[in-house]
Amino acid sequence: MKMKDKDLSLKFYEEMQRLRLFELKASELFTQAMLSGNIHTYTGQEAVAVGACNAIKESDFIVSTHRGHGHCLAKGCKSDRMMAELFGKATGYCKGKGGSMHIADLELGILGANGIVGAGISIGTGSALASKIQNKAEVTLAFFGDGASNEGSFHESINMASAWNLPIVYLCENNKYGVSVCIDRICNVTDIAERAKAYDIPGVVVDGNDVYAVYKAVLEAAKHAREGNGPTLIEAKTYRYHGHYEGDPQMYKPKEEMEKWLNLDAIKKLKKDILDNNLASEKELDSIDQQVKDEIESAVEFAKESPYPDVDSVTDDVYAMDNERGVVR
Amino acid sequence: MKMKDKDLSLKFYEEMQRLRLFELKASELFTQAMLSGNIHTYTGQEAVAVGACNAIKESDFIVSTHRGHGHCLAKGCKSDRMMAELFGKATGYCKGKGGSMHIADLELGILGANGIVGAGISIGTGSALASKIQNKAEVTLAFFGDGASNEGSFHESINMASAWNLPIVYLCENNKYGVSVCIDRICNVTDIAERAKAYDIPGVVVDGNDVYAVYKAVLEAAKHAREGNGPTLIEAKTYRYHGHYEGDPQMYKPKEEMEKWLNLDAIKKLKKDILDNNLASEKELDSIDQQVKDEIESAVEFAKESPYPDVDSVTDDVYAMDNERGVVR
Amino acid sequence: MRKITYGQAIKEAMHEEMIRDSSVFVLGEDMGIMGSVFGLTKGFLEEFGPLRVLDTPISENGFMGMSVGAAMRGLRPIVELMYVDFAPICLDPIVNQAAKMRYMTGGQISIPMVIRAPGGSGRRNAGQHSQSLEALFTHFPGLKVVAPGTPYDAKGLLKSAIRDDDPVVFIEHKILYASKGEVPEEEYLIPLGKADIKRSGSDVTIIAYSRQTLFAMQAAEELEKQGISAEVLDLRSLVPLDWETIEKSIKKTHRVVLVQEGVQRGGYTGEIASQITDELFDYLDAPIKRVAGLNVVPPFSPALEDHTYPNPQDIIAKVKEIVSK
Amino acid sequence: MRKITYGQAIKEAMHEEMIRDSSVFVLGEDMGIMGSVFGLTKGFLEEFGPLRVLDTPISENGFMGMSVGAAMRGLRPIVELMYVDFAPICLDPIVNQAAKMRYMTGGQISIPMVIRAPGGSGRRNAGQHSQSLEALFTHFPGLKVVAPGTPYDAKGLLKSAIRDDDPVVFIEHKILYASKGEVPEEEYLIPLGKADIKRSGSDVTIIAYSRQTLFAMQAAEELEKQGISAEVLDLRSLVPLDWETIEKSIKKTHRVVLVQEGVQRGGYTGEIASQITDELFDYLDAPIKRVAGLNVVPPFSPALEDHTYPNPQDIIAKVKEIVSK
Ligand SMILES: Cc1ncc(C[n+]2csc(CCOP(=O)(O)OP(=O)(O)O)c2C)c(N)n1
Ligand SMILES: Cc1ncc(C[n+]2csc(CCOP(=O)(O)OP(=O)(O)O)c2C)c(N)n1
Ligand SMILES: [Mg+2]
Ligand SMILES: [Mg+2]
Repeated sequence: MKMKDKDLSLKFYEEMQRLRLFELKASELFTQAMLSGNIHTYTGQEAVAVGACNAIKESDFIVSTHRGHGHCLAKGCKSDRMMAELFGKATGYCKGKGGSMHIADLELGILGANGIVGAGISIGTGSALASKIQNKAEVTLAFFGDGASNEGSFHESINMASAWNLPIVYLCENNKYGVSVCIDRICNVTDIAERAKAYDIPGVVVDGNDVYAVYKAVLEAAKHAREGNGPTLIEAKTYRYHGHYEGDPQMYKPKEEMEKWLNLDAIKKLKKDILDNNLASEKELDSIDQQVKDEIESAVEFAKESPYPDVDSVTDDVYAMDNERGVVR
Repeated sequence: MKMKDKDLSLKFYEEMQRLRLFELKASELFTQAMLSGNIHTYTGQEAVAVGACNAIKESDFIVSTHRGHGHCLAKGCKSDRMMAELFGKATGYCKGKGGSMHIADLELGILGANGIVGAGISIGTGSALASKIQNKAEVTLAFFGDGASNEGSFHESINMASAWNLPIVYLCENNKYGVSVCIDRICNVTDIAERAKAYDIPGVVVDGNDVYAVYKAVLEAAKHAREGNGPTLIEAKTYRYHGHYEGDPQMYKPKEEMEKWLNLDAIKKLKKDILDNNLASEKELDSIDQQVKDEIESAVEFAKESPYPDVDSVTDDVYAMDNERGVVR
Repeated sequence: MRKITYGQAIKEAMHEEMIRDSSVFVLGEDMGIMGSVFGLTKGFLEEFGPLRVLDTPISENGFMGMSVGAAMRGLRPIVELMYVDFAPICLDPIVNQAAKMRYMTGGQISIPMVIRAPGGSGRRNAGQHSQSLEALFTHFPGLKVVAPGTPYDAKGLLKSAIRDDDPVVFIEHKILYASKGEVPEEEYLIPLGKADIKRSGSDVTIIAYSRQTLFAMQAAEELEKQGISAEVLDLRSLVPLDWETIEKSIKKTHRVVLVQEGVQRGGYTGEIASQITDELFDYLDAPIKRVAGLNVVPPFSPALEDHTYPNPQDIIAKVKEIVSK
Repeated sequence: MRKITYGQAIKEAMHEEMIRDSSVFVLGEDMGIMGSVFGLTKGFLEEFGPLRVLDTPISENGFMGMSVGAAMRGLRPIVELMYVDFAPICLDPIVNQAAKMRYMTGGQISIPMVIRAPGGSGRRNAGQHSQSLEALFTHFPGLKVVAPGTPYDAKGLLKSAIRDDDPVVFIEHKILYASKGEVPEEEYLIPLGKADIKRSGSDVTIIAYSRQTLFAMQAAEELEKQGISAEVLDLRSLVPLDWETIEKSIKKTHRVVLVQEGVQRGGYTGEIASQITDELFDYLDAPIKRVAGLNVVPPFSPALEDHTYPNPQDIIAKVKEIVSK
C-alpha cells in the first residue's frame, strides 16, 4: 500500500506511543493517588485517534469524549499542559478547572472533551454547521463511543447533518463496552455503521486497531465532507485495555476476549509492519520510544512543579465580563 | 380480499365517520370560540387510527399524541366525554384538567395523548416492558408522527424495544408535515420505515388512507409482538386536511398536494369499496352517517350542559393522598 | 412615539442584529417558511436565506447542542424553543454545556447564544404548554436570564442579549405578544442586569417581571386610589440581578411584595426574598410577601386556569396584608 | 445496634422492597452485571433475574420515559440516574410526564416510581459530575423530593419512597456512600415529609439536608464548646416539607441558618427562607442566613473544589453572624 511511507509510519508510531505512555503514566499516578477524579484511559484505542487526526487538517476541528486524552494529544495537545490539567494545575489547558474530562483548546481546533455521553455529537454538528454558514472549508470530526450511539443526540444530530449536508465525520469507536455493558446486549445491529442507513449517508466499518485503515477511511470521509457531500458514519472496531475508569477491575470482561485483543494490539501491529517493510530499524523505534518516555516524564515534572490555581480564581470565568466576576447575585 | 367482510367494513366506516365528524364539529366550535387552547384535528388520517385500533385487542394499550382525538375515539372513548374534555368540563375524561392534548383512560388502555412530541414513544415502550415483566400477552401500540421520528426518544426507545424484544408496534403516521415543515426538507430517507434497519426490526410502509392495509399491517405486527418476536415499525403514509392546529391557514402546503390527497380520501375510498363489493347500500351508509351525526350533536349538548369543575378542585390530583391536597409547601 | 407590539419589538431586535452582524442567525422549529408559530421571523427566510434562518426538525436536544457548537465557533445563534415547556427535553446543552463551557475550559471559550423561549399561562394550553420555567435557568451559573414585560424592554434587552458574549435565556410571555407599547424608531440598547422602576412610590416595593409587571402596575394604580403608594420595580433581568436598585427601593419603602407567575415553590422570587431578608432585615417593617402561582400543574379548563396564577387583585391583597393605611 | 454504610442501607431498602413486592424492579446503566457503579445492586441480577434488574443502554431520556410508562401500568420502577447531573438530559419524562400525569388525567393515573440520583461535590468529578440539583425537582408540583444524610434515614425513606404512589426523586450524596451509621436489623419505615431534629438546641436553628446535615452537626458541636446552643433540623424530605417542625423550632430559637451544598442562587434554601420570612417574621430576632455553594460551576482542581461548597467552618461563621454570646 503506497500510503505506508516512512515518514507517516514513524509519525503514527511516535504519536501512538505518546498516547499509550501518557495513559500508562496517568494510570500509575492515579494508583499512587497523585491524580484524583475520574480518569478514563485510552490504552488500546490509539490507532483510532492517531489515524483519524492525521487524516484531517490542522485547521479542522474535533469534538471528544470523557475518554479524550488520546484525541486531544493526537490533535496537537502537548503532554505537559495535558498532564498539568490532570493534576488540576494552573498551567493546564483549562487552568485546572476542567480536568481530565474537559480538555479543550480552541486554537488547536479541539472543541472539548465532554463529560456528558453524546453531548459532543451535537456540539460537533454545530461546528460543522458553522463551517457551512461561514462557507469555510473546515471539516469537523466527532469522536464518540459505541455506548453513545444509543443516545438521542446521535440520532438527532446525524439526521440534521444529513438533511443539511454538513461537513462532518462521525467516528464511532466501538470498543464493545459502555462501562460494563457489552454493546451486543443492548443493541441488535451487528455494526453500528448500519445506522447510517437511517439517514441515507455512507456507513463504513474499519479495523480500529489498524492505524492505516482508520487514516484512509477518515481521509475519504473528510474529502467527501469537504466537497459538500455531507457526513459519513465510520465505525472503528477496537478495544480498551484498562477499566472504564482507573480503578475499575472490569470483571464484566471475559479473559479470553481481553487476550484476543491484546494480541491485536495496534502499536505492535504497526511496529511489525514498519519492521517488515523496512521502513525503520528496531533501534530507530527504540529511540522514538525513549524520546516519548522522556517527554512524558518531563510532562509529569512540569505538572508537579506547576502551581495550583489561585483560590481566588474560583470565581473567575463564569461570565465574560470582569465585572461579573463572583456573580454574587 | 377475504378480510373485507360486511361487519368489519361497516364498523370501519362508522368509526371513521365518527372521527371525521367529531373533528369537523370541534373545528366549527373552535371557530365559534366555543373551544379554546390548541385543537389539533385528525381529519384525513382516520384510516390509520381506525385500522390500527381494530387490529389490537380491548386489553391492549395505546399511546397517543397531541393529535390524539382519533386514536382515543378509535380505542373506545365516547364522543360525549371526549367533547366534554375539550370544553374543559368536569364530565370529561380528565375532569377538564387535561383538555384536548391529554385525554387518557386507563381502563380503555389509553395511556394518554401527550403534548410533548416523542414522549409517548418511550412511555409506550415502558408499557410494553411492563407487559414483558409481568408476562402478560398485551401489546402496546404507539402512535406518533413523521416529525416525532426525528426526536431522540424515537431512537432510544426503539433500540431498547429491539434489544429486549418488547411487545410493541410503532406506528408512524407520516402526514408529510410537522407543523409547517415538510419531512422531505429535514430528513433524507424516503421512507421512515427504513429506520427500522438501525434496530434490526421489521419496517413496513402502508397506505395510510387504506383502512384495510393499516388493519392488516398492524394485525401482523401485533401478532409478531405477542408471539415474543419484538417490535415492528410501521409507517402509514397519509395527510392532514386541516391546519396543524385550528386557525393555521397552512400556507406552507401546495394547493395541488392538498387536492391530490383530498382525492385519495380514506372515507370516500372505503365507501366506494363497500358499494362496489355490495357490502351495503348507499342508504345503509347514509343511515350510519346520520346516526354518527346525531351522536356528535348530543355529545356537544352533553358537553355544553355539563358543569365546569369546581374551582376548589384546582388543587386536587397533584398527589395521591388527600392530605397532600393543595401542597402548600 | 410609535407603538408596536411586544412580538414586533422582538422581531425588530432580531432583524436589526441580523443586519448589523452577519454572524447572527436564527434556528428552531418553523422559523423559516412559517416565520415561527408566533410570526416573529416572518420574511426572514426570504431576506437572509436558508443558511441564516433554519427550519429545524423536531430535535430540540440536537439543535440546542448544535447551537452551542456553532457559538463555540464564533457564530451567534438565536435559537427558539417553541415553548419554554420544552426546555426539559434539551436542558443538558443549555445548563451543562452552554452555561459551563467558559468555566470548564478555563475561560477559553465563549458561548454567545440566545435562547428565546415563550412561556406563561392564560392561553388554555394545559399542563405541558403553560409553564413559567425561569427557575430552571437562574440556578445555573454561566447563564444570564432575561424576562421583559414591555415592547420597549423586549427590544432593547434582546439586542443586548444577542451582542452578549455569554449564553442568555430570553423568556417571553406568550400573552404579551399582542400587547402594545412605545418603542422608538431609533436604535437603542438596554443593558442586561438593570432593573427599571416602572412607577415610583413610597409605601411598598412591588418587585415583578414579565407579564406580572403589567399586573403590578394595574395593582399600583388601584392601590393609589386607596391611598397606598406602591413602587413597581421591574427586574427585567433575573441574572444578573440589579441588587442596587432593589436595595435602594426597599430602604425607601421598608416593605416588599414579590410577584411571579410560575409555581411558587422553588420560584425565583424565593431567592430574592431570601437575599432581602438576609441583607436588608433591619430595613424591613413587615414580612416579605410573595404573590405566585399555585403549586399545581397548569390545568386546561377555562374554569380553572386563571385561578392558578396571580392577577392584580392578588397583588393588591398581599400589599394590604403588610401596608395598612 | 449494628452499623452499616449509607450505600448498604440503600441497597437493603431496595432489596427488601423487591422481595416484598414483585412489582418493584430496578433499571439504569450498569445496574445488572456490574451491580451499579457504586455497587448498590450487587447480586441483584443473580437473585431477581434480568427482567427485574435491567442494564439499560445509555439512553436516559428513553429509559426514564419507559419507567413512566411501566409505572402507569402498575409496576414500581426504581430507576437510577448514574449522576444527578444527567437529569438535564432526561428532565422531560420526570417533570412533564411523571410529575403531571395524575393531574392532567384528572386523578386517573398514578406514577409510583422512584428516581435515585447520586449528587454532590467533593470527588474531583468536575463541572458535569458534581452538582447538587434538587432545585430542578422541587419546583415541579407532582414530584416528591427526598435527600437523606444518614444510613438510617436513607433506608427508611427509600422504602417509603418505593411504596409511595407518587414519583419520588431520591437524592443521594456520593460522598456519603461509605459513611456508617446505626441501622436496625428489623424493618422500619420513615414517612416522607417528616423532618428530624438531629440535635436539640435553643440559640439558633440550623436547617440542613443530605451531607450538610453532618456538617451542621459538626458545627453544632463546635458551637456548643463556644457556648452557643444550636438545634440541627434535618429536613430529609424537601417536598413535602415539614413546616410544623420548622415553625416549632424557629419559635423556640428565633434565629435560623439554612444550609445547602449546591449553588446558592435559586437553591431550595431560598424557598424555605422566603417562607420563613413571610410567615414567621415576627418571631425572628435576626436575619435569616444561608450557607450555600458559590455561584460557580464545579471546578476540577483539588485546589479549588472544596472552596465552592460549605464546610462546618462556614456554618459556624454564619451562625456567629447572628448569635452573639
Ligand atoms: C449522559 C451520560 N450518561 C451516562 C454517563 C456515564 N458514563 C460515562 S462514560 C459511559 C460509557 C460510555 O460508553 P461509550 O460511549 O461506549 O464510550 P467508552 O467509555 O467505551 O469510551 C457512561 C455510561 C455520562 N457521563 N453521561
Ligand atoms: C418536544 C416538542 N417539540 C415541539 C412541539 C411543538 N409541536 C407540537 S406538534 C408538532 C409537530 C409534530 O409533527 P408530527 O410528529 O409529524 O405530528 P403531526 O402534527 O403531523 O400529527 C410540534 C413541532 C411539542 N409539542 N413538543
Ligand atoms: Mg465503548
Ligand atoms: Mg406530521
